[in-house]
Amino acid sequence: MNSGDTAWVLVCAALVMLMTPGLALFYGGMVRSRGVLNMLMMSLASLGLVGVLWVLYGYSGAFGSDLGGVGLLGSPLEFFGLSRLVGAEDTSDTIPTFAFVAFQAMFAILTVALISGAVADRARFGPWVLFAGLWASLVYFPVAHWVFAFDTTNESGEITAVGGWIANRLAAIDFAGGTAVHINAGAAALALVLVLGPRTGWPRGTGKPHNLPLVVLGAGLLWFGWFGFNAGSALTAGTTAAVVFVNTLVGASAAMLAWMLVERVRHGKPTTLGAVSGIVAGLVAITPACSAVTPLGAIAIGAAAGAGCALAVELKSRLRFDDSLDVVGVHLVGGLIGTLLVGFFASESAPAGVAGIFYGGGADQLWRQAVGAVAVFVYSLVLSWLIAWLLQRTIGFRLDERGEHVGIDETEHAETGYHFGDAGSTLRGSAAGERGSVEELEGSVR
Amino acid sequence: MNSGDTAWVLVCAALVMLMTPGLALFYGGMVRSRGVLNMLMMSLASLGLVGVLWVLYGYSGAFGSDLGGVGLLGSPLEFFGLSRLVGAEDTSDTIPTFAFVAFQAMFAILTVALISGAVADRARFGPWVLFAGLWASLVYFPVAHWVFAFDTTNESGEITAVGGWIANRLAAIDFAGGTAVHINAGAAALALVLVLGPRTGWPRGTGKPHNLPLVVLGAGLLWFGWFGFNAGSALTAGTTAAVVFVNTLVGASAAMLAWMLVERVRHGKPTTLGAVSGIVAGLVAITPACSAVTPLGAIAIGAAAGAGCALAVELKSRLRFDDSLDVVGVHLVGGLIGTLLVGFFASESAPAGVAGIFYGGGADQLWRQAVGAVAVFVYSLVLSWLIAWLLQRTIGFRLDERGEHVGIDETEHAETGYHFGDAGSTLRGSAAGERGSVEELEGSVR
Amino acid sequence: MNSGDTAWVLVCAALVMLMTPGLALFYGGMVRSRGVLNMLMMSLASLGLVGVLWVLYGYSGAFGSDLGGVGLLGSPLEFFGLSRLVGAEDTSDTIPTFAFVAFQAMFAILTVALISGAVADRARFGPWVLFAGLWASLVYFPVAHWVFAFDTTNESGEITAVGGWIANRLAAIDFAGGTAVHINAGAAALALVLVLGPRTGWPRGTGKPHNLPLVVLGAGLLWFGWFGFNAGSALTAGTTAAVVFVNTLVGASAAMLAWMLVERVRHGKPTTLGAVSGIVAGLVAITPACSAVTPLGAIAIGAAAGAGCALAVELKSRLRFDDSLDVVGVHLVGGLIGTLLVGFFASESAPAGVAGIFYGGGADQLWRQAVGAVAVFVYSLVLSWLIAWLLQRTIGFRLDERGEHVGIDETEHAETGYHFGDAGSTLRGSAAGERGSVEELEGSVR
Amino acid sequence: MKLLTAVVQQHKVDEVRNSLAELGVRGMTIADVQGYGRQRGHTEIYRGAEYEVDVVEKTRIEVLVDDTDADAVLRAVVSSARSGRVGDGKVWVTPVESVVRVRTGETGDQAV
Amino acid sequence: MKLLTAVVQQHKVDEVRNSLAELGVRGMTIADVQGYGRQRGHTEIYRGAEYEVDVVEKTRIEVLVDDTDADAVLRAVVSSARSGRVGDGKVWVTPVESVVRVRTGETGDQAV
Amino acid sequence: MKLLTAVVQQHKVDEVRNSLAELGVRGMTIADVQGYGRQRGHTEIYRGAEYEVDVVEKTRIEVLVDDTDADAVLRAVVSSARSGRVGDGKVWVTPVESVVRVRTGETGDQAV
Ligand SMILES: Nc1ncnc2c1ncn2[C@@H]1O[C@H](COP(=O)(O)OP(=O)(O)O)[C@@H](O)[C@H]1O
Ligand SMILES: Nc1ncnc2c1ncn2[C@@H]1O[C@H](COP(=O)(O)OP(=O)(O)O)[C@@H](O)[C@H]1O
Ligand SMILES: Nc1ncnc2c1ncn2[C@@H]1O[C@H](COP(=O)(O)OP(=O)(O)O)[C@@H](O)[C@H]1O
Repeated sequence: MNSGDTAWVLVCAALVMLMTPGLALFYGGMVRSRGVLNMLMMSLASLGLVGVLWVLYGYSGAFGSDLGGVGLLGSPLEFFGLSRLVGAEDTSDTIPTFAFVAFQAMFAILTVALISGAVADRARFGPWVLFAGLWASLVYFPVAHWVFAFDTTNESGEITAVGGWIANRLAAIDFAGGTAVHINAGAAALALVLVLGPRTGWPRGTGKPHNLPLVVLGAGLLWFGWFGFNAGSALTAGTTAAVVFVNTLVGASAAMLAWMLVERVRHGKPTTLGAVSGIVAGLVAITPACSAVTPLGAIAIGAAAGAGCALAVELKSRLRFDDSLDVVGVHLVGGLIGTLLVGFFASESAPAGVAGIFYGGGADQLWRQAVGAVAVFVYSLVLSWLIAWLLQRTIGFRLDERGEHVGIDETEHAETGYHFGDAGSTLRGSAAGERGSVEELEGSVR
Repeated sequence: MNSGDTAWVLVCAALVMLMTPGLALFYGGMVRSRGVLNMLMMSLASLGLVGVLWVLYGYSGAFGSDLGGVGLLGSPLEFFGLSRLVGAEDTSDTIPTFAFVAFQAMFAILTVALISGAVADRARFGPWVLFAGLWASLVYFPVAHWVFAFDTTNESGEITAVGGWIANRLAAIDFAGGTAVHINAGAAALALVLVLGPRTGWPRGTGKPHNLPLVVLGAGLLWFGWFGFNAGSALTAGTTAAVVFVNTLVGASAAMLAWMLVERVRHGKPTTLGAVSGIVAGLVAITPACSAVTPLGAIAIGAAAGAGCALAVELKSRLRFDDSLDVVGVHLVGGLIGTLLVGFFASESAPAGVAGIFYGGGADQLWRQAVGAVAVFVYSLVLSWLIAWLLQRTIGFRLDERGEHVGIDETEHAETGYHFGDAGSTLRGSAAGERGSVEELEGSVR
Repeated sequence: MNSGDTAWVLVCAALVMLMTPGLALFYGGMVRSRGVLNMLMMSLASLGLVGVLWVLYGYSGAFGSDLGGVGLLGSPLEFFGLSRLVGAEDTSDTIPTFAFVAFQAMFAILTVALISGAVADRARFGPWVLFAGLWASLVYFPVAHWVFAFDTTNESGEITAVGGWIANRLAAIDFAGGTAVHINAGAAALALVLVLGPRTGWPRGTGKPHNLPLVVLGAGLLWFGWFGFNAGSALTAGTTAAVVFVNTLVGASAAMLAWMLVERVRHGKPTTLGAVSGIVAGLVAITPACSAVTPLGAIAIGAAAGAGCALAVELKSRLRFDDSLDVVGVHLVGGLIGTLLVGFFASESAPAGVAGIFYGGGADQLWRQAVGAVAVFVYSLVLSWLIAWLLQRTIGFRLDERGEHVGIDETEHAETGYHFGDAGSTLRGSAAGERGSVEELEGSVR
Repeated sequence: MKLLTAVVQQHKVDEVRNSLAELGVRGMTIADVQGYGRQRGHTEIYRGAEYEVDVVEKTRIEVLVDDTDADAVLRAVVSSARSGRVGDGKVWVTPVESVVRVRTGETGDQAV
Repeated sequence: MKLLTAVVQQHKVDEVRNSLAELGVRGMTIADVQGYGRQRGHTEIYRGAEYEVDVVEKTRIEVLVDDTDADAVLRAVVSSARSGRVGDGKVWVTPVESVVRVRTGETGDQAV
Repeated sequence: MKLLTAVVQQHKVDEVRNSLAELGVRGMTIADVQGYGRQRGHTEIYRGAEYEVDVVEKTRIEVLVDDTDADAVLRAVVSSARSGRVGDGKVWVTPVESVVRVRTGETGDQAV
């Protein structure tokens, strides 16, 4: 056991965990004030439900022994409840299995939460929770197996345990989840928008972000946590992690500048929401690429993602789909940009050691990247659409118009985000007790 | 010295430090808007005062040589100001003493801050600061000695330095502070409520949470920091820390789901405040148990705490005590649930290696847990009540009714939390300078 | 390569990164509500621009081979784009070069952001971005070389590569950047205030902090990150880091108490803004001193800084300069206090191993500290003034009066921080599409 | 001169504004208010404590109109603010003795 | 028809509401306002700068009442809003020429 | 008794207040409102979607004045609130039938 590596991976797991509350605030600040709580709740629900499912059978489905050796799914009940792992002799000379379990748990949780931004203000909460559970089980756990489960080999290089097909057979480079996390979530977001339709009144009158400082805070926490997400994916604390760390910094920095520039040119002024959107776009794009490029390559990919997503998010009103907080425009588009640009900017001197088109490699890596991206996109889109459609047909996924009109926080959660004044509401009888005894109580103040 | 372990414990110390601002925001968002600052200030005061006291004599009282070898208190002046430790040869092959000092400092600070939630909107600030100092000195430092100071033994297993009675003689399992932190703070909260009485007008008209996104943010930071709190308590970065980490995740996840379920059944809708309260309840309950149970056990304990606390917080209006932000209902009840359930769910395959009732052990561990919990509860309740009562009798602890009416922020801190508009207040003469010269100044703008 | 040290430094880099969003919120909450976004944007811009510049030539200018061996500047193009470092054999037995690159990047970003607090509500955004880039290049990178670039020596103690003059020739103690970061930024802030002049209407009517909970959150994140800033500067996870960590805690704690005490005495009530200002003042002052003093020394320095800065910030209205958020009063004054008090409180038993006046050393260290402080102050003041003056003369740095009146968020970023109600704004044609098709869309909701 | 005050559902403001614009009335002053009336509020739940919110968020619109237009404006407001459900609100007219446009000092009909 | 406007202490709103309910008046419209008057504000301190806040938060209540009820309502508001301390506020009555209930188009006494 | 209502630019409130203080009027009630009028609003941009904000933040001031003072107060408000630019706002005067000071029950001129 290496205590330095273990410390590193555990800290990174905590950092990635923080991304989900960060994302909740990032999204929450962007909706109108009477929908902020539902937006927060969709992410929180993922922390609750996917956290438990991961322990029950998610880890096993993603990293259990490959079923049939075809690289499509791990055996979901092998490590049910992680019971077989507790107390098992762990002779790894790097990190304990449980550290890896924890780290990967946070990825599953975050990916589900990412989707929620597409359906602001109109998804009933119960069906959302069901969707989250089904989607994690049927889409995320398998795809994580494809992308993150590496073959195990013995000293002589023979494969002793088969991993996922994208990671091993295809050998696409996706260091920290450009396909498994961002393209995956982006495709699911698109499916949800197609099934649920736009908010009533959209695009007029669905409101502006109600709390931009909250959005900035969320973005700050996301960036902070993303260092764990990317550099933690090295699973050891060494040069690879350090290079990835620097790339994660400059990728986001460059994307922020690029997005602000696009705004400056097209609309005259760089905005706060633009700047933080640029940060996220850059982080998304550098995620698959961070181990494969030099810092200059990271700047290029970041800038491409910042500019590309800034243009992409303006398309939704033209294409007429209400991807409310731009999950498609930022995560799907950004994920594609990053995944594909690996084929161009990969440098042999970077930790991954693969050369892309601009660094003297051929188009070989590019098509691997493209195949991986398309496979995840199609799988996720189809499955997500089916799950959402089924829920809509059976129990009804979409909030009714009255609920939307009144506000989803009140309808689904019986709460209001903010009460800056204090007039106008009184506690109901039952909880208040009879009046007399209250006054009795007040008398007891010494 | 092991750099991996050192890195781990120092990072965990920082994580636990962040819990106090996190708690401040968690509590602050839950009060009405004109009391938010005082709520923040009660936690900040703990960071200031207990931070200093810890260095002066707190560490020494908790971890200095046992006075009389009975396991009740460390020698408070032995390491006064930590002076003897600075520059002393530190030959530990795990972590430097100062890392342990830092880590444990954060526990003391947080525990004091936890109490403040019980007395929202009505405790004068000066007396609160005094209370914090006295309580830390007379209650926390000794109890930390009981629970966290382990005997030192030499190779042949002889005790070379005696530690606290709960940790060693009783051998209750409290990995990260279910008794020392949560039952302790919960009992103190109860005592304060008894002495100070309810808010004027309670339970009618004392207001709803004024800023739920702030509450969610606080809960997110708490959960994030809690990984350091629990997994850091392993004091090394290895398998124990990793298992604890996973348990801390799923304990909270399961509790969140359980609380939401209770709300769904009893009130028709799962709420945001319920979800985050569930998180905290789960974290509290898993704290003592996290090293002793399997992930499935953690799910069970979390679910029990989530459901149990959801029911417990509804009792206060029936029992007629204004535990404003449910410190008793969440920390005392959750701490008891976690501490006692160790006796049932402890599994020999978990790092602590003890079997509870459900895993083939007898009731042996259960009564140890119960004795530890009761001892801390009683000690804390009595001492806290005495300190608070004394303060109320002498200098007056409770804010007068006028102050409560106007709002404690204005009365105690001469500030207002939010100014979203800008009308209606002018800088007073002295600070503003004479008018003439101000206009002069304005002229100097280039 | 030491994985524990590497994990430590990478985590600390992430912690220091978080300080910039933390600072943004800390500053953002302190301005009036219609300027909050611009305040956030000034910090974000530093994350974007300085992040990229650091990779391009900043690291090289600060830590490249000394030009001429005089200790004034590193060779800025030596590591252009860090290209030479990627893939280079890294045989260090502590941490990878890239970890150091990342850690130091965050210092550069934060230092630039610190300056922005002085010019709330009146600096045009474009010129600010230019200023940030020029200032980083002409002031920060060289000064970082002076203070942070240590000579490299071989086994026999001969210097193989020359570092900065303050660190080596002068041998002033500045463990984590009291001069390079705080005095440097404070002097630049002063220069900006002199060039830009006060806000229109200042000091009357420029508003009170609009969101104090946001300020407290920012301070919490700053303190949390500051553990990385100071203890990470040890660059290894061992005793030095641990001692520094404890000093960082109690320095801030003592300063908070001191500031509150000053307020209590002078104004009757301890305030929230005072408490968090005290925290920051203490952290600033302990930054240069944290490796050189005992915990008792840290308490003394913290208390001096808390009280000193509390008095200093009241001077600005007398001295008639609108240092809006007290960058001079807190960072310059606090940085000076900490840097100079090293000369008094340094203790041989602390990791730096130097004795100050109160610990039996002579005045030797004091004058070294003073020379370092004055040199950085003068250099930064002059250069910053020149850059700002040039920008004001050429493209105009200061916002026009109409812009100030309307609010800088609207003028510079076309946004408003908060929208708690939802009446009164409709999406403009282009983005909304023709009305007809919108209704069509609404019909498609299943 | 008359002052017409309307307390209406928040989401009707745009429609009211449009209908007034058709009559040539462009100026008005609006504010967020809370109304009590026949319309029931809703229930909020915090940790099991149920709060009855008996106010409903409304928007208050004030329009100064010429005596001769008052009736037409009143009618326009009423018809555009109507949804037919409880809580649609009230409109009332009060006499105004004089009006001044601050910028120019114009009074009476010129001022609005 | 009369319009009764009251500017009262925020915490008196519930009492006013109850006293009106006893008179059978259930509808009213309220808003947050800030008042200047005899009542002194308070001082706030930010980093040593003292701000004199000379406004006091108040609540403004508007009630439309029948001519015949006006007096009783006025009296009820005054007595329920009174604490006897400076800052209790003002109540005033203005004439209303017409009132319409938006939902039904009813006018006059029917409308309130 | 008259009620003078003024809708003015937010930053003019202090000046209006001072000018009224010179006339001996110290009491008033103010509120945040939003105005539509000749003055154009502004544009906000969020991820490329442009929003036209056609309301402008204003402050609404209400002052109860004695009949004889009404004219002087009106004039003082108008001149102190004027900047000469579009958007300066409106002031209007309505008749008040009775005023009561809640604290004392005083009515009429005594009440303000
Ligand atoms: N007597 C009244 N005086 C002032 N405002 C009133 C009065 N009655 C009702 N309102 C306002 O009108 C709104 C709608 O009234 P309500 O009785 O709920 O519906 P409706 O007018 O459709 O019968 C209320 O929310 C309140 O703001
Ligand atoms: N002349 C006035 N016109 C309008 N509102 C007034 C006037 N005078 C006072 N008010 C309102 O009445 C409130 C209470 O008035 P104040 O003079 O403080 O106390 P009191 O009415 O008890 O003498 C003020 O805060 C203000 O909102
Ligand atoms: N007919 C009206 N009724 C009520 N308020 C009005 C009316 N017209 C304008 N206002 C108010 O007066 C403010 C200023 O009016 P505007 O037409 O913009 O400028 P000006 O009065 O200088 O011509 C508006 O923002 C609105 O609040």
